[in-house]
Parts: sequence; structure tokens; C-alpha cells
Amino acid sequence: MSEIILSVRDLKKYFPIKAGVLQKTVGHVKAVDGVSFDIVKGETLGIVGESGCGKSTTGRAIIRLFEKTGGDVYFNGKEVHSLNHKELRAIRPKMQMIFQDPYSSLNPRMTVGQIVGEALLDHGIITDKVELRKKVMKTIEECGLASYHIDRYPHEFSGGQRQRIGIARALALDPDFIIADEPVSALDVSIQAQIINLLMDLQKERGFTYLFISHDLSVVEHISTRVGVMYLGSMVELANKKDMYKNPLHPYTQALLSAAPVPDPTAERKRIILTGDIPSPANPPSGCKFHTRCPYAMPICKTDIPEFKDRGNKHFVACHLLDKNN
Amino acid sequence: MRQYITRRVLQMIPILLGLSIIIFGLFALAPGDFIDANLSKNLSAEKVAELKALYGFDQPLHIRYFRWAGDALRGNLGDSLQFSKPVTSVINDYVWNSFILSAFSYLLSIILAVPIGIISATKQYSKFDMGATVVALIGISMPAFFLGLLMIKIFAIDLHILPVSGMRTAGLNATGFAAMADVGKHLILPTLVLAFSGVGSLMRYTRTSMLEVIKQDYIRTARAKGLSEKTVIYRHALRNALIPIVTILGLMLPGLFGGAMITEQIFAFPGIGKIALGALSKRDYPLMMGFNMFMAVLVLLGNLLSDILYAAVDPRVRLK
Amino acid sequence: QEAAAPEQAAEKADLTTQTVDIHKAEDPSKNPQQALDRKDTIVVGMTEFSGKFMEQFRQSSYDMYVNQMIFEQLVEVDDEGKPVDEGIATWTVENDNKYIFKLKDGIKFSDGTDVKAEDVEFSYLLLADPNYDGDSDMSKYGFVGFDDYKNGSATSIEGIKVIDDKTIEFTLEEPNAEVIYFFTGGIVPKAYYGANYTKGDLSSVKALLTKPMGSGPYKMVEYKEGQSVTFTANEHYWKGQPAVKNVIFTVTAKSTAMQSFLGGQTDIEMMDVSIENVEQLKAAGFVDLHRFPTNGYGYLGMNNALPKFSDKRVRQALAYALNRKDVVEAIYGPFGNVLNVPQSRVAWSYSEEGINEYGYDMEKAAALLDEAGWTMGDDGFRYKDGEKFEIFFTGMADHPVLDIMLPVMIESYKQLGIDLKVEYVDFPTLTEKTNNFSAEMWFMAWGLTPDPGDSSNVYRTGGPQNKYNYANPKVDELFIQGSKETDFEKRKAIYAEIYKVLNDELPCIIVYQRSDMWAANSRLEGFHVTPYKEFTKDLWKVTIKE
Amino acid sequence: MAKTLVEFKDVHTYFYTEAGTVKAVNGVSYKIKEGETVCVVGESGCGKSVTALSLMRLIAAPQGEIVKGNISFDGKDITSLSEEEMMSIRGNDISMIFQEPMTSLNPVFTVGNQIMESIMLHQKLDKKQARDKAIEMVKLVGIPRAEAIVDSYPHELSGGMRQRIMIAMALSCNPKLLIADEPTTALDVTIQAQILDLMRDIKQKTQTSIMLITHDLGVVAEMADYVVVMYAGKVIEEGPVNDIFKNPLHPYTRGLLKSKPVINQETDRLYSIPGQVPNPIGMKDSCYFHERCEHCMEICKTQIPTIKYYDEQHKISCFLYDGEGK
Amino acid sequence: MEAVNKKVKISSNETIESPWRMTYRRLKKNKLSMVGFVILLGMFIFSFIGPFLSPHDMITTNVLNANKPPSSQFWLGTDSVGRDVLLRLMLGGRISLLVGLVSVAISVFIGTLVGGLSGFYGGWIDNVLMRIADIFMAVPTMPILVILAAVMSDLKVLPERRIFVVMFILGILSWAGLSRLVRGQILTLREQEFMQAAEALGLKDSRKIFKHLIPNVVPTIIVNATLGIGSSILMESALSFLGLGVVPPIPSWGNMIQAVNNFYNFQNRPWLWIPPGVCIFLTVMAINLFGDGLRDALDPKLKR
Ligand SMILES: Nc1ncnc2c1ncn2[C@@H]1O[C@H](COP(=O)(O)OP(=O)(O)OP(=O)(O)O)[C@@H](O)[C@H]1O
Ligand SMILES: Nc1ncnc2c1ncn2[C@@H]1O[C@H](COP(=O)(O)OP(=O)(O)OP(=O)(O)O)[C@@H](O)[C@H]1O
Ligand SMILES: [Mg+2]
Ligand SMILES: [Mg+2]
Ligand code: NI
Repeated sequence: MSEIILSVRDLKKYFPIKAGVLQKTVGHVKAVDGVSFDIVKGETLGIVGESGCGKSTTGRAIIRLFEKTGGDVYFNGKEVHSLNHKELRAIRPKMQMIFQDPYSSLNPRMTVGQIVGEALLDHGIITDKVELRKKVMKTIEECGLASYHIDRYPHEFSGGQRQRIGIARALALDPDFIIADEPVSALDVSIQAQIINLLMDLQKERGFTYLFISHDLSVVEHISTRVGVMYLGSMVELANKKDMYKNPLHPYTQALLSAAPVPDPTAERKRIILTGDIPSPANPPSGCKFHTRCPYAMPICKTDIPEFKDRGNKHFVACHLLDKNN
Repeated sequence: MRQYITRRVLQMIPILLGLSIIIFGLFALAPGDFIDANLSKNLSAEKVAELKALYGFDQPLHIRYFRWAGDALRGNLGDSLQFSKPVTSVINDYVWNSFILSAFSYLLSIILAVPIGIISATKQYSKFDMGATVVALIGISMPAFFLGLLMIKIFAIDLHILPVSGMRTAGLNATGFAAMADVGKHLILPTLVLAFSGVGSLMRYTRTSMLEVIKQDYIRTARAKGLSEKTVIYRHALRNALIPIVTILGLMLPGLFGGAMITEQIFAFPGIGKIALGALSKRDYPLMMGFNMFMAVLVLLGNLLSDILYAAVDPRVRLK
Repeated sequence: QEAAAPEQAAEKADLTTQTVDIHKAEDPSKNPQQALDRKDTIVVGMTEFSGKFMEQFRQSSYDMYVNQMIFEQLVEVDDEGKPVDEGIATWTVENDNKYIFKLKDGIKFSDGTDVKAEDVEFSYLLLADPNYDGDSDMSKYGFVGFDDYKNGSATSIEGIKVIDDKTIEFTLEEPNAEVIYFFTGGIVPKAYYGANYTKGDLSSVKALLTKPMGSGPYKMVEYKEGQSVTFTANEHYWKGQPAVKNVIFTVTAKSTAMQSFLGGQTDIEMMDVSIENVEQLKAAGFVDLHRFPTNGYGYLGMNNALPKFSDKRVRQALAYALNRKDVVEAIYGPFGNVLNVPQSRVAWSYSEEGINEYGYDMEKAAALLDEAGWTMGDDGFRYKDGEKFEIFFTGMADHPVLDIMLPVMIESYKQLGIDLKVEYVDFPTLTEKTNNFSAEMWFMAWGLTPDPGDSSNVYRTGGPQNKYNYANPKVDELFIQGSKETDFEKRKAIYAEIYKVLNDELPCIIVYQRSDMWAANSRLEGFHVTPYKEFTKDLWKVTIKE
Repeated sequence: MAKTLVEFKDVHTYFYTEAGTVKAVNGVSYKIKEGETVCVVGESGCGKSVTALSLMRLIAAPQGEIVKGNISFDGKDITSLSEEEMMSIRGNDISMIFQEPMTSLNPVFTVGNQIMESIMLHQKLDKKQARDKAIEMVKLVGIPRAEAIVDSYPHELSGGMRQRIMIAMALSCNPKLLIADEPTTALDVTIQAQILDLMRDIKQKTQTSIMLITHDLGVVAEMADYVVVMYAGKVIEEGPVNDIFKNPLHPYTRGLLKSKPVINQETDRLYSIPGQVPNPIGMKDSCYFHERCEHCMEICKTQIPTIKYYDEQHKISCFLYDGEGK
Repeated sequence: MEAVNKKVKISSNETIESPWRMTYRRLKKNKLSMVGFVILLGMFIFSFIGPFLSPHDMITTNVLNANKPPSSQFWLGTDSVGRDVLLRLMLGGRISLLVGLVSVAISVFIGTLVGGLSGFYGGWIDNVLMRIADIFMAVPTMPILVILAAVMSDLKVLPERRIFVVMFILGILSWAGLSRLVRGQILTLREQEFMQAAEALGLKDSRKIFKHLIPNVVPTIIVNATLGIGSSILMESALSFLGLGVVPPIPSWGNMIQAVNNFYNFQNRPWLWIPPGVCIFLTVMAINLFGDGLRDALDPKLKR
């Protein structure tokens, strides 16, 4: 069996909801509510799911930008949340994140060169100024920017260009593991292809491991080895890419796949339309969280939480429908 | 939040205690005492010793401190040596005059400084900005006594429209509204003098922080909504620029009660600033202690207030 | 307009022959309307009040003016500072140590009650209270039974005896020439102040500090802290109803006092004497100026115990090298005088007999230093035993005299070969430095009372205010003699002798006596002030001209 | 034939930076007709957003400036309107969904507040009504617990939620023209489908024109009536959606279409257009695409091609088709 | 593969510009800041070189020549003991300029540091540092200065050096306000996403504070410093009544402008106070112009 680089066990992250003048906590947003998965070295786990279902939060909790509410995150065998300041700093370069929002994640007062290069400098990986500049130029060019961009400030770039700065920042460190939070959604398809190719090439060359969060199902399909589907803070389906796309088992996954737009104006579309109220993560529905919108909901779905279990061939699904059948 | 406030208020107790020790120590270390400061040729050595014993200056420092602290805890700040009156009543006699003066001038400087700062920022390097900057800098580089005299010369002496000094017209037996108007007339010049130097700095801070904010994307969004420029600036931008302004306002709180020494002096205004200064130069320990502890409480409260306001102004600020 | 040169600005009045120089307003028609509008009120400008409105407790001179409006005393002094019986009593002395006071008739407190001997006793008992913390030092006169009262359980002082409602006797253990001035303290009503008073607890008395009551020409109506004191005529005043019903003492700012006076906001104010001020006031046309020598002098103190100052030739050299005349001229113009003895030139005890003037003379100064062994080095400074002549001068900042005198001193002393280094501290620090003799040279001023004996504290060996470390048995002896001699002529001779010695030995360099000046609006008639008699004394006689 | 709502005529928008003048929009002309959806696609950084901002007259002064050309909206020339007149157009006649949802929302106001603001301004509703309308809008864009969300601050929302808030804001005032700058990049496909439906609905109901800037060719295929392809500040190809997808002419457009991964179509490696966008500062007279073009000819290196009709509706700017079109 | 294998070319003659140089270059382009810089430079030359060109000297007094209006001999008139006002103005500049810069530099340094640490770390560190700031704010400065004066007097510190000690101490005492300003802004800055990105990079805290946060607060710091220099020049003179200002014969602008305190001088001898007033104003103005220029030079969004 291949080496597990990241192991997430029952991860939980709740945000308090504050109200009133005195900001009393009146409840919690259960942004991530018990997510578990493993990532094997060299693979790409794609994560898709409804917007707001906790994908970014999961990513941030993994690299400990948020303190977890519960559960464990093991990176190379070490529990990330119990590391001290120094140990944490030491593993940071090995574990990088590409942020979803390309603008607010760039310091407006730093040039591209500084943004991309400073971590190298700071971790003492490259200390020579000229060397550093070369490395930064190389990296930004790899990410589809031009070397003359190096002395510009973020606000001078278009959205897609900014995203590439963020990617370059993460890649510059040569990390083992990268959480890519919608890294290509702001890019045009050509650059998108370029970045995806780059990510995949690097993976091949250097054995990178990715946690790839995206809404674009086709991109996820292309890049991932396995794909997980999240719904309202939980993982509802996790399977091999092929299994997932050919044979989606969870009703939500099926709806998702059917909704993917096709770049053909004449194509026929048969979408599964989800009806019903969209539930709130502050007050998630009992039982199966999806039952409020599920076309196949049964009485049991309202009461019992379906088990997230292997339905053969490492295809994990949490759905009572499958329990019935088995 | 409530917890935070409670904790901060509780923290004030040891801080005030520590401060009282520091301040007491400072006053005790300051050379000379009340008797030296009121040097009189008539005092024989024995009489001096007797007086020092009466005031307790002959006691060791810690005894003196505990005596003071013990009384203070019971709400008794002692008697001012200079006025032979309870410290609390001396402070009470003067502090409200200062408060009225400061309150008006702060109000005036805020009313002036914030909009001027904003306009300066939105029209950076325009004539208005340049003009406002020059005026602000004049306010900063001009000593208060100079400005005071200038105002007196113009308005009181040459134009004869305002009184030279004091707080009330001597011999005017006015009551009610007329008395208030009289006080008001006396307040105009000192208020202007105080406000003038305050406007400068507040305006500069407002301008800078506005300059930062108006280039943000959300200001563009606000404009895209078709909001009037006024709404964009005064609602969307100002709110984001408030953090430094709130800090300054918090820092201003003690000044509200602390009096303005020089201005009070020039206008013979019966404020606490003059008294506090006199207390130091006369080494009136109980009064100094009382006044400075009062100020210390205000400093702490002012800063607490601005900390609380941060959270109200910017929801991203997390206080812990 | 330009500041006129001193010579043209004012003619120099000789204040040794005349106590007060009065300059009458030249054009009263210039009187500002604001002043003319006040028909029954006089407004006096003052600097500040501490609110200790009882002579027993007062510290500042501004409080004193208030007190003098309200309280009266047994003994008054004349223009020369000699005691006279213009107060509320007449007195006789028995055996040089028993003073018998008889209260005059018809003297009433402002509440209409008579002033009685027991009020006088009470007024003095307060000073002997064990917890009394005012300035007055009663112990030094040796009243019989004083100690038993102050530190013992006696309920009265044996030496202070009420004979009847009008008569009171004070007995001393031995004759004391100074005690007569002790009877110039204010008399307070016992019924009012003593109502809740028990010996040892002055709080009930102090609580009335801002609500004083006495027998003076005016009574207090209102005291506004930091702002004003308002008086109204005391209808029971024994010398007659005051002519002007209301008097207000109002606080003015030092820098703008002139302006409020010229604007007519105040009628009377003490003005700093300077060429500019006099000129401005004269030019205003409606101002009467009353100028007289200040009761006090400014001096340069030296710690005589320091090796460099222990030689009197050095001290003399320092005096010769300082052009006091020019300095005083520069500061006060014609309104100040170089002074050589520690007494006011108008005081009865003033004497210039055998006095060395120490006129500006650099050669003499240099010669004296040479004589004293301070020889000129190559660097332009003097040395003795390898030590450079360096003086640390301690002063207070923003002092009008120092602002002018110091630059001159620095320059002259440098010429003489002395490096004068100046440091500034605040007043209490300076007193503490002099108290523990850590100051080398400093500048201060002393106030004077009509009694020449109070200089003893300053110049006798170990005197409480002798910060010069000056010791001369002869001076000590003369001071003792002076305090016992009750004959004024003989006393004067004793002090003349003291002054001569001090002038020769120069424990400190006395620099100047300046002038005080009261400006009064010319619409006031009968304003009168002399060095020893405050304007308040005769304010009740003042009338307002139509 | 529908009336023309917006017409860009030879618009040039430049930014003056230290490094030189960035000709972000360099002679753009096209039309948007009433009730029509025009999709603008193109390489990231090619000036799509700046074109839109020029239309809104929101180019950041003083560095940015519309230097040439005019833009007519509803018969008025935008470039010569007074600031007051612009104010009544913005948010009311034209509303815009900005690309960066995080930085485009004011961090110190609740999102509800920000939505209500324009409702109150343009629809003259009172506070209560505006709030109800805001909640309705938030529900409409598919955010659960709308009542609570309107009281949250932007930083408390996920990327997709912020984006939907922006959409809600823009849609709340029934504009004549909706500019949507990559409105769905942060959204999952189900929500995206929902939003696209919403936009279509609005368009049908109120004859709103839509200027949709996007990278997602799937979205283009679904939404567009007409497509404008931009490259390096210029329009290089435009035409009805079917023409563009079925018969892309410009090598760049072809490359774009090739780059897009499609679900269930395995490819080893995504196609990406080789090379870099040229430095927009000091560009030479040439076809800006020539360095990356497979069909580059001599003329491409020395002359700037002009845009010409290829057939009735399809316009193209490429020397390859010189003589072919009419 | 194209993108990956593309050769990185750095032309050999490309110079690497440090941020400092860049700022400097931008500053140079900003006319106003250059005006400020030139004025400031002029002030320094005036104060430090000017006195050597004066025919007068600082020590010689001439009471007969006192308070003379400007003439060909005394260009700016004479003071109350007949010294040349112009010379005193030049010499006064030495003290005032140094004093202003020294105390402000110290307080800005400490204030920024404390504010940065406090705002960045938050939690108990913030609490402790801010409580210390509270204490520094609440402790009255005057008695400290009085004590200082006495101690220096006892130690016989050379009088002309004392003012620097005082300004040093004042700098140490007056950082608290700035630290609160800095912290206040950092409190919001640190919640922004780019700080999370910095955290994800595992940057050193010092880098996060000084490279990421502080640059975003620089404008406020500049304003604070500008205001501080003006007020400490004036403060120096206000201190004199505590015995802490300059001592004779050394002049300072703050001290000279005190002449105006006398109404007669104010009305009739403008040559005593207008020159120092103008000097203080010009200095503050210059520093402010320079500060504004610096602010703009550091602002990436405002370059044109
Ligand atoms: N404020 C500015 N200062 C300088 N250059 C700018 C500025 N804003 C945009 N640019 C430049 O203008 C060009 C066009 O930017 P624009 O934002 O329109 O791109 P875009 O087509 O929207 O790209 P994306 O799809 O990535 O958002 C880019 O090269 C960008 O670097
Ligand atoms: N700082 C915060 N405070 C309160 N709630 C938060 C905070 N950050 C995120 N949330 C909530 O947590 C939930 C999950 O957010 P998250 O950003 O992980 O979503 P996501 O899956 O990344 O969505 P998207 O695809 O739209 O980016 C949302 O309901 C959001 O409102
Ligand atoms: Mg997200
Ligand atoms: Mg864009
Ligand atoms: Ni005369």
C-alpha cells in the first residue's frame, strides 16, 4: 500500500454565531462537521460540493489556518493541530495552499516578486538576491505570468493574473502537499489548461500531492485520482474518479453531475432539478442532511444518519438508499 | 463581549493599584515638598519639622502610601494642602469648567476636522487639500499661547466683541439665560484656540486613513450602485477609516477632563489644568495624587472604550 | 509704535525720600465705557486665590488682600512700617513684656455682634493649636504658658488673659522687640469660627475658610473658585459705611491683565513694573499709577562652605564683576535700584552707613581673585591648586531677571576667567537643593516685613533660612541684641551694624530692589497704597467719580 | 430587430504606470442589443473587466483613463455625461457584478445592508420593505437561512456566498443592462445552474441585456446569444454563439475551445495555447497573437489586423481570412 | 510542456532595484516631497553652517543695544540683552531640529514595535503590552521630568546636554499613543486574507509584522511623526518652566518664541517671535510635505 501523506479524521470546525450588542454566542455554524479521508502520496483528491458546504474551511482547518473544533489531521504522521509554533513553521513549506480569493489573499503593498519570493527567503531556502529573483521569475513564468510582472503590485493585475500569483506563491516552495482552493476558476480556459498541465507535470516530476477543491467538474475529473463530494459540512461520497463519474451513487452527486454545463450551445440538457429548502449549516436537518432536497427521500432519512461506508471498490457513500438495496 | 468588558474592568484594579504606587513613588521622589515650595522666611527649623510631622512627610514612604491607599479605598482622597479642602471637592470645583471648555472644543474640532480630512483625501492635492494642510500645520506649529494672544488681540482688544479672559463678567448679576450667554461669550476664544490645534492632527489622521480606504474595491462597488458621492464617502469609506479616528478619540477622553494648562492660563480660565500644574509646582501631594489617579482611570476607560468601539466599527476585529 | 528709550520714558523718582511715586492720569476722558458703566462696583484684578481666607491660614498674597478686606487687627503699621494704633485697639506695654490691648468702641463683626476680648484670645489660640498647620510661628515670641497649651493639657494660654470684654493682656517670658508685629494678625469672631471647634481639631474652622466673617469694611458675598471673590459693604463697619458698595476681586491672566485693565474690565490691578508697561499705562490716559519700592530684594546666593566661595575676596570679586546697575537698568529701567543691604530702602531700619557699593569694576575683581590664589590659565580660565574655576548656577526658568542677568553674568564671569554653567530646576527643587546645601550658586528673592529682625533667620549661624552656610558670631550676637531692644532708634543702630558686616563679607550678593506698581482707574478717587499698607486698607474711603 | 442598447466605439482605456502605459483596452468596438446576452471571453488580462468598468465609468483615476472613443448607452454618450447623470444610471440602469466578491463587499456593513442600500435608493422603498426585498433576493440566489445571512458580514461567508450576494445586489433593481463579470466562478454547478436560470428569467421578463464576462465556455454555450472574443485589449472575433462554437475562425478562439476539458472525455493532457500574452506596455505594430500562432505569417509580424465581417454576423480580425470574408 | 520548459531569461544588464531605491526614486519624482526635503535641508544648513558666517557671537551681551528692530547690523534685530536674533535663530535650530527628530524617532520606533507586536499576536501579549501602554499613558510625565531635572542636577550632567536626555526620556514616555494607533489598524489588517496566506507560507512572525502589517500602517505612522516633530519642538520650550528646556546662553526656537508671551513684545517687537515661529512652521511643513511624498511613494496604488 502506498504511503498516506494526509489523514483527516472526523474533522470538525464550528463558527460561533454572535448576536446583539454584547455579541453573545447564540449558536454555531457547523461549517465542517465530521469529515474523514486519507490522501495517498502522489495522488490528487478532488473535492466538489455545493458552495458554502465547507470545502474551503476543511482546507484551512487542515493546514491550521483555523483552529479545529474537533477531530484530527495527520500530516506525514504528525497531528497538525498539536504542533507547537516552531514545528508548525517547519512543516508549513511542505504543505501549501492556493487561496480561493485571488485579490484579498495578496498583500496590496508588496510586489509580485516579494510575494512569491519572500517565503523562500524567510525559510532560508534561497538567500542570494539574484538567485531568488531568478527563481521567482522562473516560477511566475511557469504559472503563465511574464517575467516583467515581477515588480508590479497586485492591483495592477486582472483577476486571473492575480490567481496565478497565488499559485506561484505556493509552488515556489516546492511543497509536498498542496491544497488548491479553486485555483483555476478565475482563469480563462487556456491558462486553466496551462496551470492544470503544470500541476500535473509537477506531480509527475516531483510527486506532489493535491487536495483540489473546485466547482468545475470537468477539471476535477481531469486532474483527480479520487473525488470526494461534500454536502453541508460532511462528505457524502468518495470514490475513484472513474467510479464517481460513471456511476455516481449519491443522489446529490447525480444532481451535481447533471448540472454541469457543456460547452456546446446546441447540446441537450437533462438536469436533475433539486427542489426543497436549502438547509442551513447552523441548524442542519436531522438524519441525512440531504433529505430536505432529495428526490428519493424516505422516512428513515429524516431520522437516521446514514453511515459513510464502502460500497465496494473503495466507493464510499453515505445514503440510506444503498443500505436498503444491500 | 460582556465577558471581555468585565475582564478589562477587573484588570483595571491591579493596574490602578500599580499606577497608584508608581505615581505615589514619583511624587515622593520629586525633590522638595509642600513646605519647601511655600518657602517662608518666618519658619524656624522647629516649625518646619512640626509641619512636616503634621503632614506626615516624616513617615517612611510605604507607611505614607498605605495611609493614602487606605483612605482612598474608603473614598477619601485627603485634603489638598494648598486649598485646605478635600481633594475631591477641589477637583469638583474646577473640573467641570475644564470639561465644558474641552467638550466644546473637541466637538468643534471633530465637526471640523473629520469633514475637512475627508475632503482633503477625496481631493488629494487639490487647492482645498493644500489649504487645509497648511492651516492644519499652522495649528500644529503654533504654540497655544501665541494663538491665544492673537485671538485676544483681534477679538477682544481690537474688535472689542469678546471678553479678554475669565469665565464670567465680574459684577454682572445675570441669571438664567443671560448668565449662560455670558459664559458662552467667555468660552468662545479659548474653545477656538483649543480646537485649532486639535483640528490639525485629527484632520491629518482622517485624511490619511481615508486615502487608504477610498482606493478599495468596495468603494467602487458602492459607486456602481449609483450611490451619491456623499453616501459613498461618508457612509462606505468613512466607516472603514474610523479605526485610527476611534483610537484618537479614545486617547482624547482624559483630555476632556484634564484641562488645558496653557490655554487656561492665558484666558485666566478657572480650569483644572492650571490647578494640576500648580499642585505640582507647590508639591500639593494629595491633590496631585487625587488628580492623577482620576486621570489614570480616564486613560484606562478611554482606551477600553476605543477597544470596544473597534469591534463595533469593524466586525472583523476580534477581541480576546 | 516703538519702545522709547528708558531715559525719555520716565523720569526717575527718588524713592529714598518719598515712599510712593504717584503719576496722575493725564486724560481721564479716555476712560473706557465698560468701566464708566460700573457705578457702584470696583473690580480688582488678581492672579489667583487659594481660598484660605483667614489670616491664620493664608499662604498667598492674593488671599491676603481678601483677608484684609474682611479682617482687622489690633495693631497697624505706618508708611515706614512702624506700629501705630490705627487698628481696632490701643495698647500699653508694661515691663517691656506685658502688652495690654483695649478694644476701641463700636467695633462690630459684620453680623452685628461686638468684637470682644475673647474673640482676640480665640484668634491667637488657633495659632497655638497642636494641629495648626499655617505659617505663623507663635512659639518664637515666648508667650507665658504657650507650651503647656500647645503640647500639654492646658485649656488656655496663661500669658493671654481676657480681663474684660474690651481688655486683653499678653505676657511674654522676656522682652521681645518683634512681638509687636505679631499683633498685626486678623481677629476672627469666636462665636462663628469656634462654634464646633475643640482644641486639636481645626476641621470645623477650616471648613469656614471660604466663608470668612470679620469686622473689616467689607464682607464676602460669594467666592467662585478660580474666578472671583465678591464683596459688599459691611454696614456695621466702625469707621463708617464704605463709599462704594461692591468690590469684586477677579482673576486675570498675567499675560493679558494689562489688556483687561485698559479695556475697563478691571479698575485696579498690580502691574509688573517695566518700561513698557509704564509707558503703555501712561499712554492710556485714564490710569493713576502708584509706584513704590517692593518689600523684598533679589540676591545671588552662594554656598560659602564650598572652598571656592569660602574666601570673601572671591565673593567680593564676583560682586565687582557683575554690572548690577546695567542689569537692573535693563530689567526695570528707572524703576529698580541696585541694593546693598537686606532691607527695603523705605524701611525705618534702612541704613547705608559704611556700605561698599561694589560698583562694576573688572580690574578690582581680577585683582581680588589673583590675591585669593586663582590664577589665570592659558585657556582663559582661572585655576587654583589645579582646579578650574567653574560654577554651577541653579536657577528657575522663565524668570524675567534671570533672562537678562544670566547672559550678562556668563559673559562677565567668562571675561574674569570663570566658567559659569547654568542649570534650571523648578522652585521646590531649588529650595530642596539649597536646603541640603547641594546648590553652589543660585538666584532667589526674599520678601521683607517691617520688622528687620526677621533677617536673623537668613543670616545668623545655623538660621533656618541661612542656606549660605554663613557663620559669623558677631552677626549672631547683634541679631540677639536687636530682637531684645525695644527702642526703635537703638534697634536701628544695631541693624545698621549688621548690614555693614554683611555688606563686607557678602554671604550673598544682593542685587536689586524693584518696584511695585498699582494701576488704578482714574474714576476712583482716594485710592491709597504704600509699601506697608495694602490698598485694601483705605479702599473703603474710595469714591467713584461721576 | 432589437434596438442597440450599448455601443462601444473604438474605446481606448489606458493605465499610466511606472513601467509605462498599459493599454488595457485598445480600440474595442461592439454592440449589445436590447434583451440580448453578449458573452465576452478571452485570455485573462485581456481587458474584459476594464471594458466593463469603462462602461460604468469606474476606472480608477488618476492612473486610469478612457483616452479615446465613446460608449453610448441608451442613446447617451457615457463618456460625456456628468457625474450626477452617471450616478442615476449606475445601479439603476446598469448594474454590475464584480469579479472579486471579497474585496468588492464593504467589510464593515452587513451584506443585507449593502443590498438594501441600492434598493432603497433606486426603488424608493422604506427600510422594512427593502429588507424584505433583500431577504427575498438572497433566497433567490439560493443562500440558505437568508434571514440570518442578511445580518452577517462579508468575511463570515464562503466565497460562493459572497459572490451570490453580489449577484443579489446587482439583480435587485431590474436594470436595463446587467454586467456580470465572472459571476459564477466560485459557485458549484447546481447553484450556477440556478443562477444562470435566474438571469435568463430576468432577461426574459424585463428584456434586460446581459454582458457576461466568463471563462467557462460551458456557461457561454448555455447563455450567450452573441460572443465577443478579446485578446490583448482588442476584439479579435465576434459573432452569434453558434457560429463561434461551430466555426471558430481565429486561431486563438480555436485554441480556447480546444483547451476546455469535457466531462467523461478522457484526455491525457489538456491542450493549451503555447506562449504568453505579450507585454501590454510598448507593444509593437503586429498581430498581438503572432508569437503564439501556429499559422503565423510574415505580415502578422509587421501589421495590426483590422476587424472585418467574415459573413453577415461573424467578424474576425486575422490576416488568415483576408480576402476570404467580405 | 511548453510552459514548463520555457527558458527563464534574465537579461544580464537588468539591475535589481531594492525597495529602498525604488521609494527613493519615486520620492525624487514627487515635487512636493522634494520641496519639503529642500526646505528641511535648508533648515539644517541654516542652523549648522549659518552660525559660522555670522559676525556676531552668542555670548556677548549689550544691554544698551537691547530690543532693537531689524537693521543692517542686526538683520533680525536684537533680543532683550542685545544679542543678534538671527544668530540665535540659527543656533536655536540646532537644538530644535535635533530635539524634534530624536524624540520622535524614539517614540515612533517604540510605538511601532509595540503596536505591531500587540496587534499581531493579540491575546495575552496584546493585553499585557496594551496595559503597559495604558500605564505609560496614565503616569504623569511632569513629575518624572522634575525628578529627572533634579537627578541630572545632582549628577552635574553638563547643562547643554540635558535637553537631549530629556528628549530621549520624552521619546520613551510618549510612544503609547502611536502604539495604540498602530495596533488598532493591525487588528483589522491581521484578519485579512493575505495574512492567512502569510501564515500558510509559514513565515517568521517578524516578517509578518514588519513586511506585511507595518507597511500597511506606515501612512498613520508618518502622520504621527510629522505631528510629533512639531509638538516636540514646542514642547521643549514648554518644558523650560520645569527647568528642563535649554539653558542660557543656548537658544532654541521654542524658547525664542516664548518672547511672545509678553503682550508688549507681541504687539511691538515682532522680530522677536516671527522668525522662530516661521522656522518652526517651515520645519513642520517641510516634514509634512516630505511625509506626504513618502506616503505616496510607498503607496502602490498611487503612482503615475
Ligand atoms: N489599476 C491598474 N493599473 C495598471 N494596470 C491595470 C490596472 N487594472 C488593470 N490593469 C491591466 O489591464 C489589463 C486588463 O485587465 P482586466 O482586469 O480588464 O482583465 P480581464 O480581461 O478582466 O482579466 P481576468 O479575466 O483575468 O479578470 C491587465 O493587463 C491588467 O494588468
Ligand atoms: N469566519 C467565519 N465566521 C462564520 N462563519 C463562517 C466563517 N467562515 C466560513 N463560515 C461559514 O462556514 C460555511 C462554510 O464555508 P466555506 O468557506 O468552507 O465554504 P466553501 O465550501 O468553501 O464554499 P465556496 O465554494 O462558496 O467557497 C459557510 O456557511 C460560511 O458561512
Ligand atoms: Mg471556498
Ligand atoms: Mg477581470
Ligand atoms: Ni510722572
